[in-house]
Amino acid sequence: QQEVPGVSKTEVVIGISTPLSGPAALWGVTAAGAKAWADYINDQGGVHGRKIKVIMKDDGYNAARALINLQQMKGKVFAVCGLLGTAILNASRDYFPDNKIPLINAYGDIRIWTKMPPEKRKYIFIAYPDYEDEAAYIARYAIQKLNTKKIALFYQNDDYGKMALSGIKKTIAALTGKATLVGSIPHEVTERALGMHALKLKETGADTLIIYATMTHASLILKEAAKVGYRPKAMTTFTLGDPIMYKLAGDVWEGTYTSLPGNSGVPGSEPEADKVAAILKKYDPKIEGKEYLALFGAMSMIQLVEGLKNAGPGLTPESMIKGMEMIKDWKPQGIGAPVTYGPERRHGVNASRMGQARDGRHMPLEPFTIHKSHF
Amino acid sequence: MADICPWNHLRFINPISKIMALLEVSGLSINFGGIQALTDIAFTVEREEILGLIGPNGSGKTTLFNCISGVYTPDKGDIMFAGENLRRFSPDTIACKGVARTFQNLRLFLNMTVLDNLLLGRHIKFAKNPFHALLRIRSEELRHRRIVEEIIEFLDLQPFRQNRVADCPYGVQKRIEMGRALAMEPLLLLLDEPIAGLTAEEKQETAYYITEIRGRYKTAILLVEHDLRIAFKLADRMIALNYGSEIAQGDPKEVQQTPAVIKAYLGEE
Amino acid sequence: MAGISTGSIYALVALGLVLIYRSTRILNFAHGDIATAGTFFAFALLELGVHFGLAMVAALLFGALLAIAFYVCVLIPAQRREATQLGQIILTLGLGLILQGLISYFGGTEPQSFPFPLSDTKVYQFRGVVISQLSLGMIGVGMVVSLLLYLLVQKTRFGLAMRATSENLPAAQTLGLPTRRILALSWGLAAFLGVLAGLFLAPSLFMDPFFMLEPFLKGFAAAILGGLNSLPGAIVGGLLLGITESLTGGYISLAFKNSFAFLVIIVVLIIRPEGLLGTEFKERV
Amino acid sequence: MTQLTISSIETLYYDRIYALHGLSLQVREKEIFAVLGPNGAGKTTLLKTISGLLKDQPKKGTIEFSGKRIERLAPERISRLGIVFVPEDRGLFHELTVQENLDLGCWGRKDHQIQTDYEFIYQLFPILKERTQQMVETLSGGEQQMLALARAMLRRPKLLLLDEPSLGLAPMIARQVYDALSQICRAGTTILMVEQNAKLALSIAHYSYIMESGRIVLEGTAQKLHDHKDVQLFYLGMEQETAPAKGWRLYKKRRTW
Amino acid sequence: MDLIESYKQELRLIRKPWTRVWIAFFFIALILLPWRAPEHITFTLTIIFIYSIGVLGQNILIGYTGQISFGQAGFLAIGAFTFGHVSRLGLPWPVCLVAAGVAGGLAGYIVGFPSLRLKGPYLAIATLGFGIAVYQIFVNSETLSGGRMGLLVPKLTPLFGLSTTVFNYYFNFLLALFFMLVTYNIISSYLGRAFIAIRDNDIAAEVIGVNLTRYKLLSFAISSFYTGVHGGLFALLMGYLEPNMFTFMEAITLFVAVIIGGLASVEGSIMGAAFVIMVPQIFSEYKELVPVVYGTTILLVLIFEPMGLYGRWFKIRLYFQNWPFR
Ligand SMILES: Nc1ncnc2c1ncn2[C@@H]1O[C@H](COP(=O)(O)OP(=O)(O)OP(=O)(O)O)[C@@H](O)[C@H]1O
Ligand SMILES: Nc1ncnc2c1ncn2[C@@H]1O[C@H](COP(=O)(O)OP(=O)(O)OP(=O)(O)O)[C@@H](O)[C@H]1O
Ligand SMILES: [Mg+2]
Ligand SMILES: [Mg+2]
Repeated sequence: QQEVPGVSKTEVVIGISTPLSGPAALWGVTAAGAKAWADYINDQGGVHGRKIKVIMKDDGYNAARALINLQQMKGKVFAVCGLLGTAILNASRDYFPDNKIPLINAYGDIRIWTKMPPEKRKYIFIAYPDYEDEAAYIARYAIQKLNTKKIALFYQNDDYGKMALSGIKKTIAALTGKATLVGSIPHEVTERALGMHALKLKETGADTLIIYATMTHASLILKEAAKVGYRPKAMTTFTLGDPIMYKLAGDVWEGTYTSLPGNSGVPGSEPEADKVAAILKKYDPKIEGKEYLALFGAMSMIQLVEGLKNAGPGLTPESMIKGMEMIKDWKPQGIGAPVTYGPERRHGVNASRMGQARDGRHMPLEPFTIHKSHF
Repeated sequence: MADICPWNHLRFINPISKIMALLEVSGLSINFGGIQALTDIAFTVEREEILGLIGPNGSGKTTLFNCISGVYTPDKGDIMFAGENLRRFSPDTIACKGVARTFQNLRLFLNMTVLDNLLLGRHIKFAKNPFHALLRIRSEELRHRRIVEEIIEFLDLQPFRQNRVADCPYGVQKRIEMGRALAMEPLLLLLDEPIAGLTAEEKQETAYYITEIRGRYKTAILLVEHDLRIAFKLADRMIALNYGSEIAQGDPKEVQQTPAVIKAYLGEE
Repeated sequence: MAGISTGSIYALVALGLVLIYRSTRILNFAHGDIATAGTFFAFALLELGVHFGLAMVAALLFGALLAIAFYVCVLIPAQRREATQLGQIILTLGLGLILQGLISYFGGTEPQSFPFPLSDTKVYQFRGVVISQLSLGMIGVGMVVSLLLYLLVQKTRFGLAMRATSENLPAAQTLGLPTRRILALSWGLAAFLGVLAGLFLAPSLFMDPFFMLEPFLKGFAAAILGGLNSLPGAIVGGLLLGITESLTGGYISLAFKNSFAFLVIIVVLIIRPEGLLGTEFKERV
Repeated sequence: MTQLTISSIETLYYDRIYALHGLSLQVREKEIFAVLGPNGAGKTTLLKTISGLLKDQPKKGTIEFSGKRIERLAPERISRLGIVFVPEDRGLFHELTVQENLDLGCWGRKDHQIQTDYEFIYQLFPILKERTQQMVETLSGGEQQMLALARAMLRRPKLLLLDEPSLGLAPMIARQVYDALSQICRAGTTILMVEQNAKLALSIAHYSYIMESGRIVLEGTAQKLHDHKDVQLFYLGMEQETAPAKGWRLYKKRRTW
Repeated sequence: MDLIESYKQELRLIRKPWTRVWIAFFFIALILLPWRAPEHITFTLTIIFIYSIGVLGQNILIGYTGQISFGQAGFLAIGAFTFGHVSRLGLPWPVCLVAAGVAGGLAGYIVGFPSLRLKGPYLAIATLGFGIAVYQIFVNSETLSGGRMGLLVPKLTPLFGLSTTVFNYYFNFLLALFFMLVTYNIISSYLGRAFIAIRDNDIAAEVIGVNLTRYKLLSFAISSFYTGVHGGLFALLMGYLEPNMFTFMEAITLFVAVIIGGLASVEGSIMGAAFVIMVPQIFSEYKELVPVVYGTTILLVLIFEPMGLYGRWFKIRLYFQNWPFR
């Protein structure tokens, strides 16, 4: 039998490259979640007698370093899990098909894969919402359910924010005449003095403010807006579904509508999510307080484990792909929208649901809305 | 040391300037926020002449040098050099016209070797072809190298050739600076206290160099010096300043005896 | 008005930078990180239930000690081996990295809100101008501190010795100035100012390991704008930068706010290369 | 009484280049000592070594000041013992004003004679008084030299180390400076100076050393050196007076030492 | 000691026969490396080669001419995006690379103007402003930055049947070598001497006839040409560009590399580039402590070797020169 990199009788090695240091280090918690779940599985006896060994490397959110990390993992890992950052995903596009290493879930702009020829996508399995679809969904919810007439957007000045802008524009164009986009105010990731931005937003007179920004910036803008006496309905992207927001923004957060991700759950509001979060915390105490992100990361590992199980004892990249493709309408640990992979379908789940901040928790308001899967 | 000066034939001699003085300064004044450093200075320097410049401390000698070499722009007055007014030129253009100088508080490139310092003196004479730089074509370099080696020989700098300038003793640094100025093949050389800080023996050596420079390289020299014994010997003519204005000019002997000079500068012996 | 309160923060950061530059000619790249470390220290103490005032004082001291320790343990040995000025700047950068890592490790990378007795959301209105309690406090503290510092540095011989030490260390040593003590004190004072800025910024900007990055860069720019060797310049520069930013943000373009601010700085510098209030040093020969 | 005793010190640059080879000398209290020597003899190195500016030097040998070993001490410590060094480049603070430089010269002094000292130096160098608010960088070379000397005098040192004090001074001022030096020496300051203007130096020095390539080659009272033939030739330039007028001779006569 | 017989001999790049042998060995090792070493090392070295070009450029500016620039990220971005856009027009890579360099160089020439009046930290801030402006322009202009998806750049197709990684390795190796030789040539020519003169003493430089305006601008232009090429090569290797890749941190990285490697030294630049790429990489499994380890190595290197890594190398060489007779 041919030797498969990263696989032995007793072990299967999974690589994770993620920002553990630098300004994006917060997102590195996703990797901690994934690792904790792997440890939990190992304590359960592993998968087909194999323990999951995780190699975790820091890339500081830098594409070149991430590429080197991946190169270094080549020959040592069986699969890569939870890569983070659009630039990194883009730079490593060819790595996975070229080296026959499956990539199980990545966080970034998923549309970079839509342009790839399908045979090159063979090794890629993504369960991450599309920003544009989500923004379109938020705007639609605002117009249809909250009777919004004037929308303003506060967004991070990069691809992430810009996708939101185009999503909102799409909805407004689709629902002609129902509402208008009265302003869109970008901000730099580094700047935190947002007083000016708040004033500008107030000037637009929008009744609904959609926010595509980091937790810090979202809280800051809401606070600043409150200071100048501007209290629109706030609606935010799923990255802000974290209960930490209450700690940061305080009272102004109450009542904010926040979209929740289709591929993960909300610890604190859903028992299934709480169950997994408790396991994660047990295996990595540092997750305490960051359950939302950790769970988000762990979901990738749960899928990966499912793939390994399905692949059977004779583990090869091919069998892993088969195993992943066997996932159909499956809710990992009962969390999130159902995931489906297939030979023609690599974007396993693309769903959102609206939630609202109430009494220190983010409560889902409606069932998942499933968007079209992109590839 | 080769007997003929290697670069004499290169010299461009302007027929008009032959009758004119090499340097003709007139009405030169400069003021620094209330301090009148120079007032209405006028003098000429002929070709191959050594003009001594004396005066008590702070009388404006260095300032005069700075005006001529373009480091300061004078408030008033003209500096005619070989038929051109240097007043508004930048220091590097003035250097290209043929004025070289040394500094009272040495201004050498301390982290370079002696050789490189002298080669930098040749900078204005380089045919500056960037492709030579990029492709390492070194014919030009070698040509100048030869001239520089001659200067090194002339000034007895061989033992320090490849030393970092900062590591050379003060007296040697003075000589290096003179060599660097000499490498520019100047028509006019401004020397600011070239023999300060040397022993008597070395002073005489330097004095010898100075006369030799004039003799061999046909350079006119403007010389600032506080050691009067040497200065009076070297200079053909002399000019004395006090508080930025001229107090005497003419034959060294006469200047030495002018009461104003004795009062302001020499003191009663 | 928003401009003045951010400006006063920039000024506070700039003061620290100017203080170090004046006494050592080092641009302290760790300034922001020292401030962050101090703020996190205060936060940790508060979590332990320490009284706020006490925690604040402890944090200020902590920052100062950190900087002094850096000076004694890193800069002095490096100087003994004839480190260049640029090398020392990189040393501060190294310290910054280390602090950054340690803060992320011990303090966590997620943003946190910093409890502060002055409220950021409670606002006062003066003729249509809105200012929060916190900003008001910030402006007040900023002014008092800058005044004290100004008196200390400009009106005592300490300031003179500081400038002398920075300009010509061997000469200062041969004159018998206590150079080590002067430098250590300047590092301590500068860190003190930095932490103070951090403590006031944390409640309004949230606290994470990088929250001082932007104020640091802007403070740096403000210090240059005002003239690196002038304390009043730092204050003027800071306020001016804050106001410029809020004006360009308000009337020209939010997206190019930073670019415009820097454009203003460059134009000012081209007209006055030594900064607004800096003294020019022109070498003569 | 000897104040400074240097015994066989060796100073090296870059751990390889010897600048001082086992040099020894003594300086007696309240006297003026002159060190003469050609370029590169190591005179500057000697003074720097004493004042502690050369790190980890001297490599060998001892320096004793008033019975206390001071070799390899930090320059601040040495300075606080009362040794003041005026270096070749004058060691001024170029970005400060004349007044500020002088004030720094009084660092650590609290006695009431500061005022009289100021008067003394202003009388010696009247031009400094005119220039109190001027930035040092813009002073002329000679004025800077005066300032350096003035600042050193303000410190009221026990031992004054001067590197070429007459460098760049006009003859009249140089003589005045030397008179002032004798004066402060009588008032209780020991002076060790390196000087090229041998005639002036020997005129006020009590004792003097001649140094070449890192060693003392000749020593004696000022009078003795003054009468020495080689000293006359190489340092006092006596022969030059009688040299033939037609030109300069580049001579390299062998020294007898 | 070997005798030098003519000036020509003295001007040679490598004078001592033994040095030649060493260097030959070193190069042979580098050439053979991809066949022996694991692929990630080859890849890391490729990135180091690319960075060494930028660091060399930065060193010409900081180390040789003494002008500080914090705007290097701006030149990088300009180079990279020029490369990207030109290569999307379908032009071959040499043209694109030259375009990237020239665009960077032009920008450098313009940015050089403030340097005629500003010094030290003042210049640093002015150039920092340039870097930030370039970033904001790219972020806010979709035509320049290639839209919100970023700019996809066609990658190199490997020739001679080599694998992509190995081909990239040789490709960038040759380019880095080329730039290294060019740098040697520049700094040992009248140009380099003029740069050093400006750094050491600008007044004296002017008085001996060095035109400050011309040479400062030239130095900026040359340095940013290098940086532009660095950007272009980076684009070619990554195959993807977005403005976020060229932030202030990138400028700082180059700056650190110059100083850790050794100011004003070509070998030092290469070592510096290797340092900033390799150190965080080697410690990448230390997770959130990576900056701590990285910072500590920086401190250690600079405390014990203030002249940079090259200083250490220099000393080792001096040591072996008269080894074993010490
Ligand atoms: N840039 C300047 N700003 C202000 N004052 C200046 C400046 N340059 C020169 N001065 C003043 O002008 C006067 C003349 O200075 P200068 O250097 O020409 O004197 P000098 O004759 O060379 O004296 P020395 O013999 O001491 O070198 C001095 O009093 C000096 O203080
Ligand atoms: N920084 C240095 N590095 C290396 N060598 C040096 C250094 N300074 C001086 N030297 C060497 O040490 C020797 C003594 O130099 P020093 O400066 O003490 O001479 P000096 O007697 O003061 O000469 P001068 O009369 O010219 O001032 C010289 O040979 C010189 O080359
Ligand atoms: Mg002068
Ligand atoms: Mg000397």
